[in-house]
Amino acid sequence: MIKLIAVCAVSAFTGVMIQKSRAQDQELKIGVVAAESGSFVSAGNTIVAAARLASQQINDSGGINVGGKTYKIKLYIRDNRTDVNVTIAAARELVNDIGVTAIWGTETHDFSVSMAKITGSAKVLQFSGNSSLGAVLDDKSVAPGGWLHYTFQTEPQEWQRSGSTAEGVLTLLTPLLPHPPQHSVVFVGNDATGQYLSSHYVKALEARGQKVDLVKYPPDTTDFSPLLTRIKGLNPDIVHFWYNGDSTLTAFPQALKLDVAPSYFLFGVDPGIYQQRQLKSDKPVTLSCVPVCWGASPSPVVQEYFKKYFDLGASKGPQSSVSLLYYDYFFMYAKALEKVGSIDKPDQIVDALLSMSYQGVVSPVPLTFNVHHQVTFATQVSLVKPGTSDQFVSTIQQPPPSPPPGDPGG
Amino acid sequence: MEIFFQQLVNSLSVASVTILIGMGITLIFGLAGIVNFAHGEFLMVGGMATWFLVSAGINFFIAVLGAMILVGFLGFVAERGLFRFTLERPMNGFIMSIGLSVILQHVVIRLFNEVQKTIPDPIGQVWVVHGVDIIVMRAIVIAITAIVVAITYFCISRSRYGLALTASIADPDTAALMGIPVRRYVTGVFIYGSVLAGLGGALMIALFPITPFTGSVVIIRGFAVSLIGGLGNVGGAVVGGLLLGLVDGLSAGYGFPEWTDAYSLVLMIAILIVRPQGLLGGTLGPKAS
Amino acid sequence: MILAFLIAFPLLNLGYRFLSLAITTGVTAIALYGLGIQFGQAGIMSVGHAAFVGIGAYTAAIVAGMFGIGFWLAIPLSIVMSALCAGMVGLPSLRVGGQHYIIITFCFCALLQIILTNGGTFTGAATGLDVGSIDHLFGINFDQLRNIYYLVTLVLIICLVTTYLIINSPYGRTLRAIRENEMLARAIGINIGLHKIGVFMVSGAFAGMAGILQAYYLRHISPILYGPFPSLYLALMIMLGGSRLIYGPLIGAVIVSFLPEIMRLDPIDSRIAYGIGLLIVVLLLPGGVSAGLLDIYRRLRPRSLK
Amino acid sequence: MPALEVIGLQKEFGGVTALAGVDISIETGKIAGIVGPNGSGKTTLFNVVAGVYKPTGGRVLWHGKDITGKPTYEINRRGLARTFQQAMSFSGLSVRENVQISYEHGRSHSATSQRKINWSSPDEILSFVGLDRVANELAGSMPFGNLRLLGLALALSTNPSLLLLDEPAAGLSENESEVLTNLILRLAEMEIGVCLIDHDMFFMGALCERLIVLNFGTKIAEGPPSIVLNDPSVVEVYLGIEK
Repeated sequence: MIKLIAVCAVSAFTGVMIQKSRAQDQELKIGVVAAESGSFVSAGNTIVAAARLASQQINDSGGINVGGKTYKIKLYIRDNRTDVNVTIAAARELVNDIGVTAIWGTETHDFSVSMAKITGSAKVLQFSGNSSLGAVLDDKSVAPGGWLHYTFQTEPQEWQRSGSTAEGVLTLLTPLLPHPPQHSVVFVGNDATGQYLSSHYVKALEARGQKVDLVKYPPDTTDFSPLLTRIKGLNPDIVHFWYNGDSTLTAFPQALKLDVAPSYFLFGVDPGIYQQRQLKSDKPVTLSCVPVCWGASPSPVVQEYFKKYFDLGASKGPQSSVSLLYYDYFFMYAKALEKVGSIDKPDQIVDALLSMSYQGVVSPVPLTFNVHHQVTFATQVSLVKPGTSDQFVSTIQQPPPSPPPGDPGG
Repeated sequence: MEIFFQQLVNSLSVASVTILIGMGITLIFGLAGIVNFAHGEFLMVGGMATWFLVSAGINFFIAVLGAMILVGFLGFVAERGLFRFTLERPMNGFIMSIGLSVILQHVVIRLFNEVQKTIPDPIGQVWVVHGVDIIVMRAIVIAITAIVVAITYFCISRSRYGLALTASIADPDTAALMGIPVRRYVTGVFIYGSVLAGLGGALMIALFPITPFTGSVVIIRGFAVSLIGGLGNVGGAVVGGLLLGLVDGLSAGYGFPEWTDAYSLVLMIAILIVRPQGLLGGTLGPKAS
Repeated sequence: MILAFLIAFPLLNLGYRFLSLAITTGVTAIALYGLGIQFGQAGIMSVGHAAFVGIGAYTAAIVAGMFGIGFWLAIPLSIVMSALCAGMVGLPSLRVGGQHYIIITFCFCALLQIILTNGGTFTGAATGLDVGSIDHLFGINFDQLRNIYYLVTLVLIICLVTTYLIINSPYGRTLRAIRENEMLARAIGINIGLHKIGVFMVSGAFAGMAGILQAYYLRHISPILYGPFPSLYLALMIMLGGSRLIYGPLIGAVIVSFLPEIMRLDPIDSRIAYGIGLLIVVLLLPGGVSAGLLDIYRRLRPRSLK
Repeated sequence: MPALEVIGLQKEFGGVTALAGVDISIETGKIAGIVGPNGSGKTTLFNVVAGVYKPTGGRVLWHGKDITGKPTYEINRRGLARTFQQAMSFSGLSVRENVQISYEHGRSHSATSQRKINWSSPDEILSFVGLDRVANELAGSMPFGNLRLLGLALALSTNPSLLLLDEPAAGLSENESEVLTNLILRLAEMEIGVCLIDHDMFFMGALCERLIVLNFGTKIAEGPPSIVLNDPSVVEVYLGIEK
């Protein structure tokens, strides 16, 4: 037995040594933690696809020039199996065994937070697209020494997105309704993201003169009829199906049958999906995407991105556009490395990221991070022409300058 | 008032599916003492089979039959291949059924994927009766369930086989002495219960989408319904299903929506503690004394 | 030998990934030892065990957040809280038994998840709660993963020893008497009710310990970790590993939470494999994998035991 | 004062009367027998006395103290033990472990029980009933006769002053029956009271010092076997059943 242990130990040790010696020059190790299996797989796959596309483009265009050396990105993709324990094990492996300089991921707030506790103490940068991180990104946690000093939120602050979305929805729907909408019902899944997102959206609607009722449904609901009937009894002008997109795609057809409201807003439903599912309503319907739409985007840059993205074999699903929460930041990170001139000065890289701007795909104006490490960009809202499945009118709404009354920001 | 009636109609259609699964559980549990935790997965498989057949262009109502036959066969295989060996030790049967439920769930994920499945509405019409929107498909589901309940009830309380079955449920040993082939009845009832689950799944996917995880949500309601009504008591399962459906529908309509699932859970726990033998009484369940 | 391996494990230097997974496995095994006593000795199955792990974890997180009580002082609180709640959930078992009670445990577990999700800022709602790191003790820095591993291993060994002592004590025999025949147990003077609630509390205490370790290892907890699904898998692990023998829970935890990772099995395939494994265990190895291994061991070395 | 006194005990099950006001008193150190045809209420009487069922009416006194409706384990701890008709055991455990469990509980509650014997170990009990040679076997794998003895051993190891034996000889061979009879006689010598149920009049007549006859939940006769067995009402009941 002891012999066996000794043999194991020696072989494992030499294995690590070999890996270390091989992995020195001109290779920039970047980790990706995403669900390639389990229930978050559709979101997870988009993160991986975005990472592959971005790193391939960077490497094909000659890599990153840092301090006179040319670095090529080597991706270390780890499946978190939609399990927080595996997420942590993967993050530990990437940070401690492989020694990546940055990690992209992951799908949910919980996983990202647990991961940030590891990346933070190891001074590894983390890019996560969870707007609910706003709840923990504050002056203290992002300060040098804080546990989120190396974490960046690649989705806009929720009050910004809520504000621009509410503005877009009301602007598009008002002319189509017999009287200006006054009463909104927000219908949202009662999970972490749903609770966080809806709290901001309700404030944003109220700030625009709406009387708002918030109805939360249990996360795994499939029969929405009782709750929808209840909403119908509230006589709303607009029903806002907020997070998440999959449940919305189930609930919305049921709502149409029950004739719940004179107009609807579907959050996170891409016009491409609306068309794919052949949804159709005589009542006006508005849509928005996270973060921009792959179907019916007015921006040629975005159209070009999704062409490349789908050409790589990624699937056209409700979550496809999530990839844009991850793609641009590879280029932004590369630019920051070039500016610092070293790949292992994480504090300077954080400073560089905070002080720079980058013109990405996701936004028509350059991307910047604010002091709380959060990015800002505009929101696209589309209106479906009543009675059709494939005719959309889109508007791009810039975020409001400040949080509405009653909203603490974050 | 229209809203209230609409809630009643909603509740009834959901209660229908619960009753179908509860009836299967109550018969199987009552007769064979088998707690089949995979019964919910049988329903899910029925729904998935319907989805698969409908997606292949087959008419919905034929697909329903297909699903019933498939799940009935599944029940046959499960009873003959697995539960037959644990009739003496119900706890082992229960443990095995957990294993079976995990297998079925993940085999379905492996075959298709974990994304929820929907079929286009077999009948998309909506009747408006005095301001109440009645989705025709829901009305059909209620009607089919009512017919199935009536047939089951008639067979059990009137026919010769039904009486023999009732005797077997009440006292399997004596029934066996009287020459009733109890073992064959166990198989028969297992298949019938599975067919009901298959029908439940097929009707469910006609109303709303199902996922590979639907089974484990449904099974708890099914158990609760059969325990609330009293094991082995078909009428009890109907009453239990209506009660639970009503609580669900009305709590969604008038309670705090985010607590919707909690009301029925509390009701189940309360009834199980206060009346372990069920509201209408059935064969006594395993008592802790 | 197994203990020696547990201690030597980090020295193999298999990397942080394995060390992390070993910690997860250890924490799971600690919770399983509670269920092992409850099911293996007293014969009461539960498919709601994760709820008590959750109560331990949330107790630790809440006292840390509200009163600034750190890991070490929170340990007794978590254990006591979980034990009390387990005792309370055990009360219906005095009235209803067998499968009825199993359904009740499942309902309780689902209910707890809903309560945690709707608990507002007190439970951090669906987002859950953040947890700090373990305070230094005797100069040991628990930010190092290896030290967390040793801590978990130490607790695991304590649980193993406790379980061993319980199994071989009059108390353990009393529990087995209840498992085998309640009526007879009563007739020879055993207070069944007291011992049933007692064993729920013991089981809950193990779960509570696992909970606080998990909270401080993950450093962020949320309701989905403690719902019916994790509970079902705990039940599956104990049945796979075998609940009556001392190494059963550990083997169950290793099979389910460690093997698929190191073998890089797809989680869906590995779950199908557990299901099939469970059927095989019930039909062919009623004592679980641990009893099967013991059987093989006995056959290979017949002399050593005579 | 009699050890056990049953006064006007009644028990109904959903309208069916199992016991209709039975009065019985039993002393320690004597062998008493309760006889009666099937369904006469014998086992129900035991179950009510031992606390398995709560009586519908009447009282059970133990050394003058009211123990009516107390939990079974509590009654056992006061020194009143019983065996079961079905020869129950902890079937998944070894014979020694069976007795050990019972022994440990008997010891720990010695303060409240009126103990007559002090077993020094489970093995002493096993050799007393003659199961020492099969001590390591699984209880569930033993033949019926041994299970009966194990049932007796389990009851004995709780240090009772009165034993209620529910049909101890049922299903036993003649040989086994004799072993059992000797054991019961030895118990009486050790000042342990024994009260048996059986419907075998001849077995009971030979063993018991006093017989109590039940029919349809009421006591129809009581006294020494020689008198009771010749009582016309008893003869009528028994002839009616046996023939």
